[in-house]
Amino acid sequence: MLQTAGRKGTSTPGKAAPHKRYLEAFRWMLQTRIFEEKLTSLYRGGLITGGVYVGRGQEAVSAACGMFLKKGDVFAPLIRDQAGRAAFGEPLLDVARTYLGSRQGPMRGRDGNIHRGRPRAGQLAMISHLGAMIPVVVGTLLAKRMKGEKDFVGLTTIGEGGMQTGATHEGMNIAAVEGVPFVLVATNNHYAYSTPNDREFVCADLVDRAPAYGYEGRSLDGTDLSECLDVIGGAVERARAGGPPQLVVASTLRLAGHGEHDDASYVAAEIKGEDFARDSLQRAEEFIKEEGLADADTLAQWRADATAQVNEAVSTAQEEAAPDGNEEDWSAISTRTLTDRIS
Amino acid sequence: MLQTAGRKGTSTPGKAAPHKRYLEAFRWMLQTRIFEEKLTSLYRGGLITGGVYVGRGQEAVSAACGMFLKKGDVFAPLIRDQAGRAAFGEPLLDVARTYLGSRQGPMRGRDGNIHRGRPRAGQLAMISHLGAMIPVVVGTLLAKRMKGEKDFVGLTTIGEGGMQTGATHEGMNIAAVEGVPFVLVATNNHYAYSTPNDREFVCADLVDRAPAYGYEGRSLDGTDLSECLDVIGGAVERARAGGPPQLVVASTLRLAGHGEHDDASYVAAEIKGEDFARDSLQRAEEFIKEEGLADADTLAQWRADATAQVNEAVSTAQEEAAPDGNEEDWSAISTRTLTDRIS
Amino acid sequence: MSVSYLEAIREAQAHLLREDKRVFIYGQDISGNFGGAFKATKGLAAEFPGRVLNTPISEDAMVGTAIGAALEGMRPIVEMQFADFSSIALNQILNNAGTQYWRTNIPCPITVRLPSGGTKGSGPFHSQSMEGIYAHYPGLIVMTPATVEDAYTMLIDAVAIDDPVIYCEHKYLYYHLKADELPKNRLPIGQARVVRPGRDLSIVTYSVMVHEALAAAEELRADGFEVDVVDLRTVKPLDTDTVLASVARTGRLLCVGESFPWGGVTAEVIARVATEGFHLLDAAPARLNAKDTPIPYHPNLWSEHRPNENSIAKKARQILAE
Amino acid sequence: MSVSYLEAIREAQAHLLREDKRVFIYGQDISGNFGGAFKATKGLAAEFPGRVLNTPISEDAMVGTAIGAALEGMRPIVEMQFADFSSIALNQILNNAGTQYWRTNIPCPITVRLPSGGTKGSGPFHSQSMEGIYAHYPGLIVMTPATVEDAYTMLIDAVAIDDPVIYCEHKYLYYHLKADELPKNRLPIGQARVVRPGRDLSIVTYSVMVHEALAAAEELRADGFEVDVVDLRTVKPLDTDTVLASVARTGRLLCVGESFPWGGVTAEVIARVATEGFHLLDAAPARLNAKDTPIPYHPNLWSEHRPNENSIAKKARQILAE
Ligand SMILES: Cc1ncc(C[n+]2csc(CCOP(=O)(O)OP(=O)(O)O)c2C)c(N)n1
Ligand SMILES: Cc1ncc(C[n+]2csc(CCOP(=O)(O)OP(=O)(O)O)c2C)c(N)n1
Ligand SMILES: [Mg+2]
Ligand SMILES: [Mg+2]
Repeated sequence: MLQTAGRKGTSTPGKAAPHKRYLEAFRWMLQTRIFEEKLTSLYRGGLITGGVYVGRGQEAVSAACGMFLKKGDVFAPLIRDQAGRAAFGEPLLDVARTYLGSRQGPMRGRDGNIHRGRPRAGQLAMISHLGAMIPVVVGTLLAKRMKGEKDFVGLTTIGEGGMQTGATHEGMNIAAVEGVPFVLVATNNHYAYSTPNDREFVCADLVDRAPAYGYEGRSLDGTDLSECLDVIGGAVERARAGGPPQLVVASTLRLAGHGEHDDASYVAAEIKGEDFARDSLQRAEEFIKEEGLADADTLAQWRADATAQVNEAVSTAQEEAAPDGNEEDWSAISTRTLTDRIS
Repeated sequence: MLQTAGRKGTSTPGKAAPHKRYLEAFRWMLQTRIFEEKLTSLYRGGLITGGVYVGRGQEAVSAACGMFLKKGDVFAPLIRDQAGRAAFGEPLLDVARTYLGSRQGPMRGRDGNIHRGRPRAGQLAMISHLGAMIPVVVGTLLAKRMKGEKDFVGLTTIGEGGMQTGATHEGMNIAAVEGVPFVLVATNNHYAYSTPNDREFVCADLVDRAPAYGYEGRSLDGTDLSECLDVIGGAVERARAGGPPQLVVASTLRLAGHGEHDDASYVAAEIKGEDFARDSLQRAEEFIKEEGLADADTLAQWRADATAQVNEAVSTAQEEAAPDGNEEDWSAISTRTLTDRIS
Repeated sequence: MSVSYLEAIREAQAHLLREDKRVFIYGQDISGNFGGAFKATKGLAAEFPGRVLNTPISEDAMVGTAIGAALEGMRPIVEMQFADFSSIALNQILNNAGTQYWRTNIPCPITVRLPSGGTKGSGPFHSQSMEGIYAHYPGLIVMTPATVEDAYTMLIDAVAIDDPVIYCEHKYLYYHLKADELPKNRLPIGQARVVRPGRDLSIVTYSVMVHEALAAAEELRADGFEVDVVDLRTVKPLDTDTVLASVARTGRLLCVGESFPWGGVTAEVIARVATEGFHLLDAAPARLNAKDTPIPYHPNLWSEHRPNENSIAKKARQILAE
Repeated sequence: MSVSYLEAIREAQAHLLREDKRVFIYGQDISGNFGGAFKATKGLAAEFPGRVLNTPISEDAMVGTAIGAALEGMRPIVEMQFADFSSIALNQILNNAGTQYWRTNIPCPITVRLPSGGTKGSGPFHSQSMEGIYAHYPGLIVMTPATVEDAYTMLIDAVAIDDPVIYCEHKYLYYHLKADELPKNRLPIGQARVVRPGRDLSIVTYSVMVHEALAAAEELRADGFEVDVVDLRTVKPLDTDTVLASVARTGRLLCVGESFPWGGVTAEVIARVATEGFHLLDAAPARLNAKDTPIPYHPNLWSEHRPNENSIAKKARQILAE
């Protein structure tokens, strides 16, 4: 059996390269936390229309998802993937512009918040229907293989809730049938909106789904950055090297509401004391301090840098014009001569 | 792990009760073979409109599916389930009437061939979309539990091809979440229409899907009637007794075309020599003879009885009037006062 | 005391659960203290244990399960979290629920609640109005309540009807719309309502657009026009008689809906009037729908995308000027 | 030599695979010697190795995969085994392919082939015509070729177009319809064709019903009526100008389609003519569709369910008598 159980407890990265990687990931996580706190405060202040969805608690998983992908790879991030998006190269300005509805953002006010992407840059723009992006990633990989590209991989994320959709099943299966270099990182954050695991699925661990599709499966502690980097990095590497599709299942707790409109008062008190309920960012910072990987000044500087970047992105986007309905050409297709004229 | 590999080779039923059951099953299989050969010849003679789909090669699996179900249970048969339908109590006349389009059949000419059923008798009428009947069975079981019924079970069948649909995934999962007494019997007959296994799924054996959903899984040799009865009977019993949902995966070869229009010339020659390519009916008859469970006269008499039953059903249906478009009231809803009047 | 459109939906479900033990509610996040993404089932799980059930994110299986339960004599209500996600359940709705009675002679009494329509900032996947798709296929009744009273009585009727009902509740009305109390009487299902009688122009509409149309009618009254506003209430069956009677009074027709412009309710209404009431028309009928693009996220775009009081009044003036 | 409608589809795909290396075909049972449930890809897998791929029974993933490949610059053609099974892929088609360009500014050139429409004995789940559902949503082009020539050229155009195309090929025409050779010229996409000019009545139709309408027109000629028959070719975009020009010639309109009667193409055409060409009409327009029930299995019922030459001629006479 290929699946291995996740290690529990703090892991100890032993070498210099992992340290560098760890610190890089930490900085994406930190930037994400700062950005998302900013988004939350903008939302509370009524400055963002529509929902705000944050990845609090799963920054480590997400950062690891983005960090091992290169130009030419494909990433289809989901609802809790600010860290991974940034690590994969999405400009902060894209985020700010999309949330604030600037006409200069990649979605130009047509879509908002997490539904952003730049397909040409390998970052797909998710639709809401959970699981739907999985076959789309498979399709990009199939195309790359047909075009003779080499050394690429595609990764997408999903929640334990989204694992139950038909789209996820069909998509996971077709990836295996096509034998494309595909990685699915599923985070079981113990809730799908308000619904706890016992009304979502029954298997002991969602990693039990791996053999069902001919995937290699790994489970991990999503609050442990080091483990996230090792396991997700390994999965990306194996897929890239021609291995079977990879399923990684991370365990965390969603440390925020489903969206910022939600107070998550349904989260059971007991669960908050579980190991998987720890804050990955806090754990990483403690680890850095304990191990002396960075000193207090450096940490403070990183925080200041991230804050400045975030503030700059937000204030730039805030100054930009909103879209104007009168200037839209209102065609959903690119072949303007074929736009249907309906009156 | 609950899953056990299927035993290969001929099994030896040891006791009287199993013998009786074995012979009963054999008679359903025999009747099915005779009926389906009759349907094929009617089809070739141009007397049946639309498709004819037979279960040749999987009569043992199907018979076993029907035999352990009782009044109050729910059965959602699929494309290759004539034996199971008959064993569960579907009158042969229903089959003949549906294939021949009699207005007196359960579908009254509105639907044909395998798309027949009598929901009130616990036999659901399949729609074509593969996997769609799984959640419907779950719903009937949920309702029975809500109504306080006891000692019931629901069973449905699927092909290895149908296992890849999103509906199957969602349905299997929701059965486990609801904890209803559900049995899914999947037959891997090595082809979905013309498509061989390597373009359908990748796991070693579809029974690997069982742990993914919290099911108990068993695989079996679908050409061995005794094994079919033991394993499927056991699965029904465990589900009925309050066990988790059950997945049984049978291995066979489809010994006919996808439908009678299809010559199946795409079936690889090699595969025809495999163990799973044996004919379950022939094997059962040989076993009966070898073990002396019935003598030649008895076997001949059974064959004659079945032939007479089949012929009677067919000739009755053939004499019945076809539906008449002018007499239809053409309302798709039962509340006639709410029928939309569209001109 | 006042009751909102959303509360009416909640109260109707409480009433149904109380009065009819065959009723249960099935959907995502509807149980526990949470009571649904919009709180339409708030408190019901506690009051009716075991009858308000959370499901996995499996719309297809949710509806399939409801169909099975209905065949066994239950009266399930399925809550979609957003109408838009019913695309995943479309096969079960159209091909299984919609064909069941016709094929087997056994009715299939499920009610599928679709929180429908646009609200500010909701974007392409949380704003859709899918009544046109469901009404196109045979075997379904499609309701689109526009008032607190209808939200209440029509949901109760939906569950009582032996056939599958698609109940399109409009999210924009959830909190905005209030009535003094729950209704005592009800208009039968299948009957449209003349919300406001008039003599110069018929505006035939449904759901949220009834209110935009009423506002536009008010505006036009200042110009001396009396607009007849018809609320279809159910788009299938569609009450052609009431629509034709309205056009008979006015000779002019504007049909308004929030959904996409190709086909759908407005095309169907105009086709019925043109084919069955051609001689009643003194001028070309007209329609107003959303634009033919996905529903935009940004409020500036969204307000242009959907019809509203202003665009309705403008279009009405054009028709009245003919 | 003669070429059938089905062969034209096969030849178009052979041509596309030959001329454009971005093209591949994706679907159930289309590969190997088998070449598809209807043989529309017969021989292509051998001629174009690795470019005609069998898929699992996973319509949603088939279309999702095609979308991904299209975003990476390929031109996938997805074959549904029957149009009816595209209900499983509806979410990917409407919400992913249909919104992609509008949301991201990146076009999504997939072509989805839907073997559509009724044939004898095919029943509720192998007979559907789904163009009305796909045309209702934004972002898709919906083609409904009625002739061998159009089957060929429109499929080639479909793949060339940068936007998602739903190509509804009619199964009844597969073998019944033949032409002498593959066409040399083509009518542009988006343009309807006047198949037969007339002066007394316009029959606007598409796909298989073009042929029933032509037969009815022939029948009516014996009574001295000249019927103008318009083949829409694409139902989205819908060529309103050609339709209006026809009605301008005749003053009378009958719209015929094989799909369900509520909404859909016929309602859309009548709505366009009523709103944009009201003054052109000398009599009430009319429409003829299938009945509002699932499509029956039995030929006796099926022949009553769908419009045909006789019912078209009958309806036409009613309109002409007005
Ligand atoms: C098919 C579908 N149904 C419903 C929804 C509404 N919805 C959005 S997020 C969500 C919960 C997702 O839970 P999970 O997959 O565990 O991800 P998490 O939010 O916990 O990260 C739901 C139900 C959806 N997006 N797609
Ligand atoms: C969703 C869906 N897609 C396509 C089809 C068309 N179809 C009918 S049977 C079949 C093959 C089924 O293969 P399998 O499930 O292995 O069952 P078998 O025929 O081998 O018994 C296909 C593709 C269908 N019925 N449903
Ligand atoms: Mg979750
Ligand atoms: Mg098979």
